[in-house]
Formats: sequence, C-alpha cells, structure tokens
Amino acid sequence: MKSDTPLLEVKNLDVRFAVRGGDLTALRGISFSLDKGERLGLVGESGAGKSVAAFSILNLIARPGYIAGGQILFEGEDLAAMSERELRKIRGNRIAMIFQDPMMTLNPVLSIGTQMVEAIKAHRRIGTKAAREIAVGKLRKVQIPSPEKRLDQYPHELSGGMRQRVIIAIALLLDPEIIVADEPTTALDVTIQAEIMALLLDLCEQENVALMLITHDLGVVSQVTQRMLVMYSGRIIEQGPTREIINDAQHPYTQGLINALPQMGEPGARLFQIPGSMPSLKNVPSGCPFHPRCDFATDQCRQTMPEYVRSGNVDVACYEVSNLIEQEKRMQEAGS
Amino acid sequence: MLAFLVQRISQAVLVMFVISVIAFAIQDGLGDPLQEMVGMSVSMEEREALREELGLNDSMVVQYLRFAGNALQGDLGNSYFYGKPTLEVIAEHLPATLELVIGASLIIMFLSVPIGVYAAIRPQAWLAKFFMGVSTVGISIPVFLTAIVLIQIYSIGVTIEWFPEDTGWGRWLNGAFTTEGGLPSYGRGDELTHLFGTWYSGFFSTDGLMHLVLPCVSLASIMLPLFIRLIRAEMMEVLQSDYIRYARAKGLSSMRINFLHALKNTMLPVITVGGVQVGVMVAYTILTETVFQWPGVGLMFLEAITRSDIPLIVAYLMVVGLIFVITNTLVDLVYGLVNPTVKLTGKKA
Amino acid sequence: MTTATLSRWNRFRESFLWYSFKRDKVAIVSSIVLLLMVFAAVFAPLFAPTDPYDLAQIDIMNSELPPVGMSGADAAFPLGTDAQGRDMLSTILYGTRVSLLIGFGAVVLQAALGILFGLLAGYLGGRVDSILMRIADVQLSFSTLMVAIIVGAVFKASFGNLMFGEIAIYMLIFIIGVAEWPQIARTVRASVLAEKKKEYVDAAKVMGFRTNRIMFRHILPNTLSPIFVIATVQIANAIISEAALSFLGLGMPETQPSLGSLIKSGFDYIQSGSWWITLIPGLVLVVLVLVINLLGDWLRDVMNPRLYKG
Amino acid sequence: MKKLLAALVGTMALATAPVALSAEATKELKMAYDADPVTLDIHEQLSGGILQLSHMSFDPLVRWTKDLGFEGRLAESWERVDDKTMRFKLREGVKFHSGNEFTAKDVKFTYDRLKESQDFKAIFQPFSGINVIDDYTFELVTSEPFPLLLNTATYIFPLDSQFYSGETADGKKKSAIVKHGNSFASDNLSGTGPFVVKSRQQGVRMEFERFADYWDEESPGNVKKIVLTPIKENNTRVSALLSGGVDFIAPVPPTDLDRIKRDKNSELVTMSGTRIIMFHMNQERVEAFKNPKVRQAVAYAINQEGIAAKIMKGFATPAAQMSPAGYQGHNESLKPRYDVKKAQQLMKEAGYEDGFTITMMAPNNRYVNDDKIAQAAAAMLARINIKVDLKTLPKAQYWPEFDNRSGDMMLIGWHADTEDSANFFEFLTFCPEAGSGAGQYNAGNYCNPEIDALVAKANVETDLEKRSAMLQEVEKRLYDDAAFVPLHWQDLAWASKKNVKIEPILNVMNFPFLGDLVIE
Repeated sequence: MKSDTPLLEVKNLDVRFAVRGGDLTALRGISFSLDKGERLGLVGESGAGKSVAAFSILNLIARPGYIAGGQILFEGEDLAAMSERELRKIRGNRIAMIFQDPMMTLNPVLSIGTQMVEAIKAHRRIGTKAAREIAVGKLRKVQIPSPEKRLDQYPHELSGGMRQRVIIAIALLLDPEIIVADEPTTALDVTIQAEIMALLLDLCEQENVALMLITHDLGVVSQVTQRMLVMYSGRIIEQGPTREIINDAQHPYTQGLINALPQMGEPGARLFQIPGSMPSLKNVPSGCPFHPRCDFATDQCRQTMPEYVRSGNVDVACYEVSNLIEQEKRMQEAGS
Repeated sequence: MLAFLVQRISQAVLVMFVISVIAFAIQDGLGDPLQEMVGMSVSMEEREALREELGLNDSMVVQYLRFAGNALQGDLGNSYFYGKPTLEVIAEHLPATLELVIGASLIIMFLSVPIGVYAAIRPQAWLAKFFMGVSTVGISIPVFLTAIVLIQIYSIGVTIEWFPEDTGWGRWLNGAFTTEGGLPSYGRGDELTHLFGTWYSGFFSTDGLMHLVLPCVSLASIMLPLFIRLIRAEMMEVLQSDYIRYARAKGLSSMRINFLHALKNTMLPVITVGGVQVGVMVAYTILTETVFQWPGVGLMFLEAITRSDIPLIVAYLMVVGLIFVITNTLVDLVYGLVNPTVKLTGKKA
Repeated sequence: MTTATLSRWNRFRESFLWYSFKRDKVAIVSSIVLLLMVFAAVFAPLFAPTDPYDLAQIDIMNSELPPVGMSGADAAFPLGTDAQGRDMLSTILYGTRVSLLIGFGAVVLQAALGILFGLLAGYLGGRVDSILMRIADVQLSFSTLMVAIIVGAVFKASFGNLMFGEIAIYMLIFIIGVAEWPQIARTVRASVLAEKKKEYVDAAKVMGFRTNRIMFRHILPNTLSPIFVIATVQIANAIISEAALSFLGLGMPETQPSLGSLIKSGFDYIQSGSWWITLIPGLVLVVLVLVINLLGDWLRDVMNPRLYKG
Repeated sequence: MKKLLAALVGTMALATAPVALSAEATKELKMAYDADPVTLDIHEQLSGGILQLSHMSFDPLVRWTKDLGFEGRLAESWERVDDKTMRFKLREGVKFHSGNEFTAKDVKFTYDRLKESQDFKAIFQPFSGINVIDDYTFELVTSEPFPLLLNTATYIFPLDSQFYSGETADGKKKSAIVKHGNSFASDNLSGTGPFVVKSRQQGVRMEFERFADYWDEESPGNVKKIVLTPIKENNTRVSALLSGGVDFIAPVPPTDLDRIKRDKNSELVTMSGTRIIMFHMNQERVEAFKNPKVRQAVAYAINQEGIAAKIMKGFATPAAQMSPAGYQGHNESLKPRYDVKKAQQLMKEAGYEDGFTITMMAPNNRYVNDDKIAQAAAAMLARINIKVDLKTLPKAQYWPEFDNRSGDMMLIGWHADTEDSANFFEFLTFCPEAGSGAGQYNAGNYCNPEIDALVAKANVETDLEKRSAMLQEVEKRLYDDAAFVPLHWQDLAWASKKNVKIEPILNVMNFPFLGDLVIE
C-alpha cells in the first residue's frame, strides 16, 4: 500500500546545539520517510539523537538547539521552514506527540478536562460542552473507567498508567495523521508497559494513524513496527523493514544490539556486550562514528564516513557490508 | 480544615503571649512615660504620686499579671498619650495603614506580573534587561530616599535647567523633566468616605486617591523589585518543564501557554513568599508613614516609642503579630485553593 | 589524555563559574567596584585625609562646605563637609567600613543560625521541625525594626547607656543577625528536604555515620549553593536595614557614623541647600548595595544550572 | 529696654489692640504644627501646645503684648489694694461658647481648679486666696508681697463653671482633672475664646469654627474656619507649605529658613526666643569641675557664636547668661567669652594640662539641633584635651537619665513659665533640696547659698528697680563663677503663605493670637 508520495519525508535533516565553544551537531543529515498508517521505529542507545529527531519534526527542540539544515516535508509543506503560527496549526492537530514520563507531561494544577478541551478548541471552533463529549468518547476508547468523572480530576489523582492512557486519548483527540511517541512506556512499570503498548498499537491500526515510535527496547520495536531506523551518534546507520533487520542485521552495531537481547534458550549464558560506550557529541570520532567499538574497523572506516548501500530492502552505511556486497556482485557476475 | 484553623489560632495566641512578655520585660528600657504627661516645673512628689497612681512602681510581675488579666477580657490597657483604650486607638489608625498596604499591593500585582512574565519569556530583550536593571537599583535605594525624591518632584515640583535653553531640544528636554508638582505630600486629605466602624476610606474620592498616590508608590517601590525578580526566576524555571513543552506540542497559543499553564504554576511559590512579604510590608509602613505624615499604626507606633507610651507599644506589637498570623493563614488557604495537589491540613513540603 | 591531578586553581579556572563570569560584563564590573570599595573601606585610615573619630580635628567653622567644583568649595575637603565640619570623604570611608562590617557580620551570624536551625529542621523533621518553624514565624512577624527597638532597650538596660559608643556595632550586628536568620533557615530547610530523599544520604546512614556527621559533612555541602546566593542578597539587605534603623535614630551614634546614619544626619539639609551631606553617602550606599545585588543575581543564575540562559 | 510693669493704678487702655471694625469672617485657614494638643482640658498639662489651644478657645484675664507689656482681655482694669492683694474689674456682656454669661464666679471656679491641678499648682503656690466682691469684681490675695502677680494672672483662662460642674451620665465629676484617663473636660470645651472646637481626631486633624457672638468686636480677624493638622517630620511640614497643602506652619527648622525665603509665595517671620539652651557641669561626678578655673576653661572653650552661626544658621542669639533681653535679670555687661588660648592657659593653671575624660549626654529630639549642638561642643572641648564620650537619646529616654544625673555634662533647655529671671535660678542653680523642689533641674550640683538668698530676697521685692538690680547681680556672680555653660536662646520661626498676615498676631511666648488673624 505504498502510495507514491510518503506522508512525511525527512531529507538530510541537520540539528545543532549552540553551546559554549562552538556548535554541537546532534543530527547529521538524517533522511527517512513515513507513509500513511505506517508504524516506524527509531532505535539506538540513549544519546544517539532519537528524541531530538522526534522533537525536531514539530520544531519543538528546546533552546539552544535549532534546525540547521534539511527539510521535513509533510503534505507538501516543509515544516522546518514553517512559521511558528502555521506550525501551531499542525501540532496536536495533524501530528500529535506522546512524551515519556506521564508524571511530568500533564500540567499538575489544571484538571484533565481543561487540558483536553483546550486541545480541541485550539484547532476546532466548537463549544466546551461538545468538546467535553469528544473528550469523554476518546477516554472511553482508551478504556478508562467512568470517563466523565475523570474530566474533573487532577493529574495527581491518577496512576502512571492511567495518565499515559489520558495522554494517548489527547493525542487522538483531533484524529491526527501521525503520532510521534517518545519512549511512551519506559517510565511505566513492566506489567503496565505491555498493556499500554498494545492499546497504542490497536488504536493506530483502527484509526489508520501513522506511528513514529522512539525506543531503546528492540523487543517492542520488533513486535510493533513495520519499518525501523537504527541511529548512532546523530546518524542513521541502518534503516529498512523491521522483520528483515531483526532477522538479518547488516550493520555490526545493529548486530551487537540484537545479540545483547537476553535470548530464551541458553540459561546462564553470558550476555554479549558491545565494548566501549556511545561517544559524547563533544568529541565524535572521525569517519564512521562506530569505528572505535567495531571489530571490523579498517583504516577506511576511520577516515571517511561510509555511504549508504542497499542490501535487500535495507540501507546500510558500513564499508564492511558494502565490500561484502561488492564481492557477492562480482561473484554473481563471475558465476553467471 | 477545622484542625488547620485551630492550629493557626493556637499559634496566634502563642505569638501574642510571647510578644507581650517580651514587650513587658523591656518596659523600663523604653523610657519614662511620665515625661510626656507632666510639665517641666512639676515637683518630684507630684510625679511620685502620679507614678503611684499609674501603678508604675509595682514590680514588673505584678504589672504583667494585671495586664494579662485585663488582656483576657480584651482590654489591653489605656494609652497614656491618647487617654483612650489602646485597642480603640489602634482601631482608629489601622484602616489608614491597611489602605496603604492594599494600594501598594495592587500596584505591585498589576506591575510585577506582566513585567516578570515578559522578562522571563524574552530574557534577552533590552526592555526586559532594562526592567531587571531598574528593579535591582530599586531594591538598593532605601525607601526614605525614594519618598523624599518623589515629594520633591511630584508635590513641590522641580524646574530643570540642566539642558541649554537656547537649543530646541534643550528647551524640550527641560520642559519634559520640569514638574509643577501639585500631588499632595502629606496626610490622607479631608474627603474620606465612612465605610464602617472606624474605617474612613480614601479610595472613594478623587482627593483621597490623590493623597494615596505618593505613599503607595514609595511603599510599593520596596517590594516591586523583589516580586519582579521572583516571578521572573520562577517563570523561567517553569518554562523549562515538560508540561509546557507538551502544551506547545498540543499546538496551544503562546498567550495561553504563558498566562495559564506557566503563570498558574509560577504563582504558587510567589503566593507563599508574597504572603510573608505582606507581613513585612506592614513594618515598612513605619518609614513611609513617617515621611508622609500618614496617620497609620506605623506613625502611631513610632510616636508611642518617642513618648514611651508602653501600653500602646505592647498592644501594637501584639496586633501586628496577630496580623502576621492572619496573613500567613490566608496565604496557606489561598495556596490550598490554587494548588490542587495540597490538602488543607498540611502544607506540601 | 591522562587527567593530571588538576590543582584547585585549575579546577576553578575550568569550572562553569569562571567561564560564565568571563562572559558576563555586569558581573565583572560589579565585582571590580565591590573590591575597590571594600579595599578603600578596610584601609580607610590610610586613604582618609582626616580621622573623623578624633573630635579635635573637627572645626565647626568650616561646616557645610560644598564638594570641590562648586562655588565655596575648599580643596582640603574634596567631597565637602557635613553639618559638623567633618570631612565627607573620610567620614564616608569610615562609614562604608562600618556599614560593610555590619553587613558581613550580620550575615555571618544569620548564616550560622540559619544553617544550624535549617539543617536541624530539615533533617530531623517532625516536632523539631514544627517548633523551629513556629519560632521562625514568630521571628518573621517581628520586622527588623521592632527587633532593633527591643534588643536596643535590652542592651541599654544591661550595659547602661554610656558604653553605647563601643558596643553599637556589635549590637547592630546582633540585631540584624537575629532579625533575619529565618530567611536563610527556610532556604536551607527546603534544600535539605530535597537532598534528604537522595540515595547518598541513605548510603551514609547505612555506613553507620552519626547524624550530625551526615548533616554537616554530607548534606550541608550540597546545600551550599542556595545559601551562598541568598547570603549575598542578605548582605545588601543588612546594609539597607542599618540605614533604615539609622533613619529612625536607632542605628549607629553620630560620633561613629555608618552610611545610614550619615544619610540621616544630612536628611534635614537635603531640600535646603547642602544636599550633598545626604546625597553623596546615599549614592555610595546605593552603589554598594546595587553591586552586591548584581553579584547575587549573577551567582544565583550560575549556581542554578537548570536556569540556562539562551 | 526696660520692661515697664503696668502702672500701680489706672486702667490699661485697650488702644493697643489694632482698632478696626471686626471684618466679616469668611476665610479658611489650613495650618500645621509639629504636634496637636494632648487634651482639651487646659489644666491637665502645662505645655506650649495646651497654652496655644487656650489662646484659641479661651481668653486670659491679662495677656502679654509684643513688647512684654500687659494688655487687659477679660479683665477691664486692675489695681493694687495693698502689697498682698490686687483687685480686678471684669468686662461685661461676655458670653461662653455654651451661651452662659461670664461672671466672677467663673474666675473663682477656675482659680480653685488651677490650685488643684498638678501642673499649675506650683505656679499658683504664692496665692493664698480669691474673694469675689460682685458679679464683675474680685480680688487675688497672696500670702506674701508678690511682684509677679500679673505674670501669673496670664495663666488664668476663665472656664465656663456651669458647663464644667455636675456629673456626666456615668456619674463622673465633670470638673475632674484626669491625667491619663478620659475625663469630661478632656473631650468637651466651653470658653470665651474666638474659636469653638468643631471636631477632633487626636494626632490626625482638629477643626475650629469662629464663635458667632465673640465679645471682641474690634478684633480684625476674618478667619471663619481653621483646620489644624499635626506634621511631625520637619521635611514633610515644610514641603506641605511649599506644595500649597497648608497656609501656616510652625516650628520651621533652621535648615529650611532660606528655602522658604527663596520661595516667592511664602513668607517667613522669626523672633528671638526666651528659651535658654545650656550645659551643666556635674561637680559631684567629676572632681575637676569643683575647681572654678576648670569650669571657666570650659566656658572659654565653647564658641557660642560659632554654634549659633553654623549649626543654628543664625537662628539663635548667643548667650552669656540665662535671662534673655527684656527680662528683669538681663545683665547687658555679660558677653560670650570664646578664647581657646585663655581656656588652655586656665586648664594649665588648674593642673589639668593633659586634660581628662568625661561623658556628655543630650536629647536628640527635644530642642532644635540638640544632638548637633552636643557634637559641636564635644569637638570644642577636645581642643583643650577634655575627651568626650557623647551619647544622644530620644527625649523619653533622656529625661530619666537626667533625673538620676547619669552624665558628667548634660544639656538642658529652659523657658521661664513666669517670663521672669527668678524662675531660671530657682530650678537650675539653687542648691538642690528634695523637700522644697528647689534646684530640681540643677544637674551640675552647683551650690552657692548667698546667691540663693539674694534670689529669695528679690522674690519679695516689689520695687522693680531694686529687683532688677538684684537679679542682674545674681547673673554676674554666676557668670564669674562659671556655674554653667550658656549656649544661646533659641529663636522662634513661623512661615505662611503671602496672603496670610501672621506677623501682627505672633509673640515671643509663641502663643499666636489667631482670633485677630487677617487673611487677604
């Protein structure tokens, strides 16, 4: 069901932070696209720039960050270049967001009702009573018991899970095209996580809403998303169909991530660990940023940034992989 | 709620008791009230007789027990100077001070909120820096200097000739800064409308309001800078929080984000600190009332000190202590109303 | 690169404090002015042409001379003379020293009391906390002025009047110190409550440290930054309070004037010709307090990392 | 100019009051003093404020003229019957505010009440009785020949006896004098004076209205309504005048004199006063002060002209004695003697060349520039190696310290209630004696029995020439013995708008006769 123009297309997006001693580049020319109703996963260790990517879609990067270059095309318009006034029409209305910690997302001194009604009235010319009905409908949709009572309650009166349901309801209030969810379940305890993720998944399917899910949990990505991107220190190092990447990861970093997952089977086996840690934005290594931690690192990897190369439906930026593909191609030509 | 009020009332009684004990303990250090009551040429025996009559010779404990006995029935003794029960004297002077505090608080509220919010939203704008600069200077100038300068400029009027008269702009600048004055510089004026009991208010007549202008502005000049800086600091912290970012993500207008989402959270600490400052402001009225001859409890207290009118001093200290406890209680109530996360019995830590 | 053991000075130079200090012009200018004033005040006897405390040098005949540059000025008195014929420059230098002494002294006392009570209230909580906070409330209902009147009376009763000259400074330090300690106590209590929840406090308890070791060696260092910030503002307030007390005749005696009492003694002349007797010390007072406040602001923004400036 | 006491016989012509048909009173006067009257009961306290109120709402039998002569008010004429009695003839047709007729029985009622009042008792001590002859004549009798009978008579402001007799609703005696409580007399008032008290809020505002049938038709006063507001702070009071808030203010601080002179629409009036400001040197506390040479050295070290010129800004008359010009005891020959060299030389002769340390105490809010004067004096004494530890106090704390003599040198100001020199000596230089109250304010513990005897003789000497000579001799002796250190007599100053003609109604005792005030 690939339509010709994707719903959302990000073209080599650059995001920098104006901090003392020069700018730090948080996103280094990332490009990806999202189709209608598609579920895309963004994966990577913390500090890879996943959240920055999420927030830059709606240009919500807090000072001192700013979009330095690239385009974010949504329904033919470039969000990166859009004025605050027009961008406001899209935020919450066409593209909605879900934050990580439900404890902090809702305003502690305003009632749930107020915070829902105001979202509706910001984009629709509608009376408060009608808005409240929509809100109650959405709350029922996220399976919150006795929704009418909830409207007059305050955030501190609800549990974490309950609050995240409210936030999902708010995201769906205006039937958005896309929901950007920044680690929606990380702050919840494990039992509630699965419940909330399942809820989010069903609602996106029912409402045919595209979902951009940011997480560091490969298990969630593999079950929920159709395509996924793997990010490392501000670059996408591998992107493609989730199934393909999970089963046959190309990039050494992705393989490391997958091997780090606790497998069922072998009890007592030591978990695989990727040596070293994610470089800070202040001193990003030259060439391929992963090279200091990569077993296959060559001089070429250390000097220049590898280009993307397609392997199956997966784009990978790694010299090792591109060399392997070269050899296979040569063998096929030699063989045929 | 009831438990909360009972706790506060008991605190009020404790505060008043402590104050009255301290005030009585320092009685003789405050000077001899007799001086004000008798002419110079009155002989020693006459003074002795009078001292006896007033009970000044009794031991301090006896005097205090007599005082405490009366105090329980609401009689805080007679003022030597006014010859009337101290509570009556205070009741006559309290409205004037309260009007000063109300006027100053209004000025503070209507100025500090917009300026504080603006300075928080655009910390780099030159206007914000200008306001912050003025507020820092404002805090550094003692109130009696501000008061005198205000009187000189706005009630007596000052003619400026610093700029060269012969040039156009010089003349214009001189004209701009020269003031004829005209604002009343003392007292509450004589068109006061009677509200109830001893409360004669200046708010309801133009003459009354004119008299209120200068004193309220100088009283406000002490607290205004403090509030501006407080609101700015709290607002900047709130603007960094997640729920503000979420509000932006919901596509709300910046007006709504700043003046509802952010401001409501900002006002919480401002209310608690503000409440305390109102209590402190009552003390600053002493300086303002002295300069403007404003017939409030501040001036009354200062004159009572110069006349060592001890019953009035003790009564005043107790009333101010009570006012402070009342403002504290009101602040907590308002805080409870505004902040839903707080139940009225305890205060959120 | 192996991190050589950075000397304390290097660590300071590297720190965020020094970085933002260099970039903040206001902070630089204010600290220079403050250092100049403190330096001039501390070495007043060297800079001051005359000793204002030695009455023999004062001649009533040259009272109310205007500062140099105005008609009738006398070069011997660059800033003119006051109503007594005392040289304004030297009196202001000595006065600034007295005011600074009172400001710093009072704040040291406030900090000592405030930290002690704040720590106790915050850490121990429960009854100790409510008692201390009630005392703080009672204390706050007494403004500095009333405390001054009461303590002044008590001092007079105990020391008698004649010694007043020498003990005036200590009395004022005691008064402003006692009157304002709740401000610091409340700040300390707030930050102790926040720190108390943190794991390192549990860790210290688990290691079996005694309570006051935990309080002073562990919790206190972490609450230093708000104390430092409020202390600078309190110094400015202390100097202003002393000026207010002098205005009401409860501050320093005329023979050993502080800035506040200088302003007070010149107050009657402000609208009648010799305005400089009040305005010059007034200006010095405002600049001194302004500079301290500006440093306080800068310190608060630097010490409070969450308050990023764009 | 010698003060001429009224002739023994003969009525004092009323001509001295400016003759003009009493203008139709229409004007309103807004005025500000530094304090408002403590009470409406004019016998409750003997103070300037109360006497000013008395002159507004009551009339005395006799009052001082500008040149310290006497002018009959309610007493039309008086004559001396013998050296112990004076007969007075009262004016007829005078009404009280309450409408009652004024007769001699009101004078008797007032006399008895004065004898009872704690403050006035001492002044009327020489009087033994009063006998009413008929409705309009009575006689005052003194136990001994008393030359100051008329001086004291200026304190008799007849009260409306009917109004002040009987009991109030709650059974309290209407005529009771209650020092600190709330008596009928302290809130209600009925006198014969030009102004009726219309409303009063203590410490805030007082309103007077002209008495419709006031007896003195010739009074030129055209003021219908007066609003008195007390303004304590000097600065604020002067600003109130300059900003047009009030029309008449008193007192005016010396520092603001030229500011008011420069202001085009206000007018300043000053007069040399009769209040002496002086220092005592306590002989019991400081051994050196027992030696007259040391006392004279101190006298020579103090520069009265300098203080008067610089601190008082010319607003005081330097003094070398207690009695101001115009008093019987004023001795022209005594002049201020400032000479630092002579002072140092005297100190050497007395063996105190390297000086000694003393404590000095002065009030800081009682007399004009009192704390500044003390500072200046301390600086002057430092010149002759007398090191001074100065302590200034608010008046309420100062007077208890004065009573127990806790300072080596103490500042005091004194105004003679009887406008006569003897009063100074009785209170300030007589040998202190608890019983009789003599020397009650003698903080120097100076004691010279011959001088005391000379003054006692003068007090019973009715021949004015002899009496003046005696009193001037006393001043000379005190001067030579340097019993105290006189500084200056404090001038009086009032200020008003140009159209308020205050000059004619002002006098040295600072009792403005507002009834005769004309506003253009």
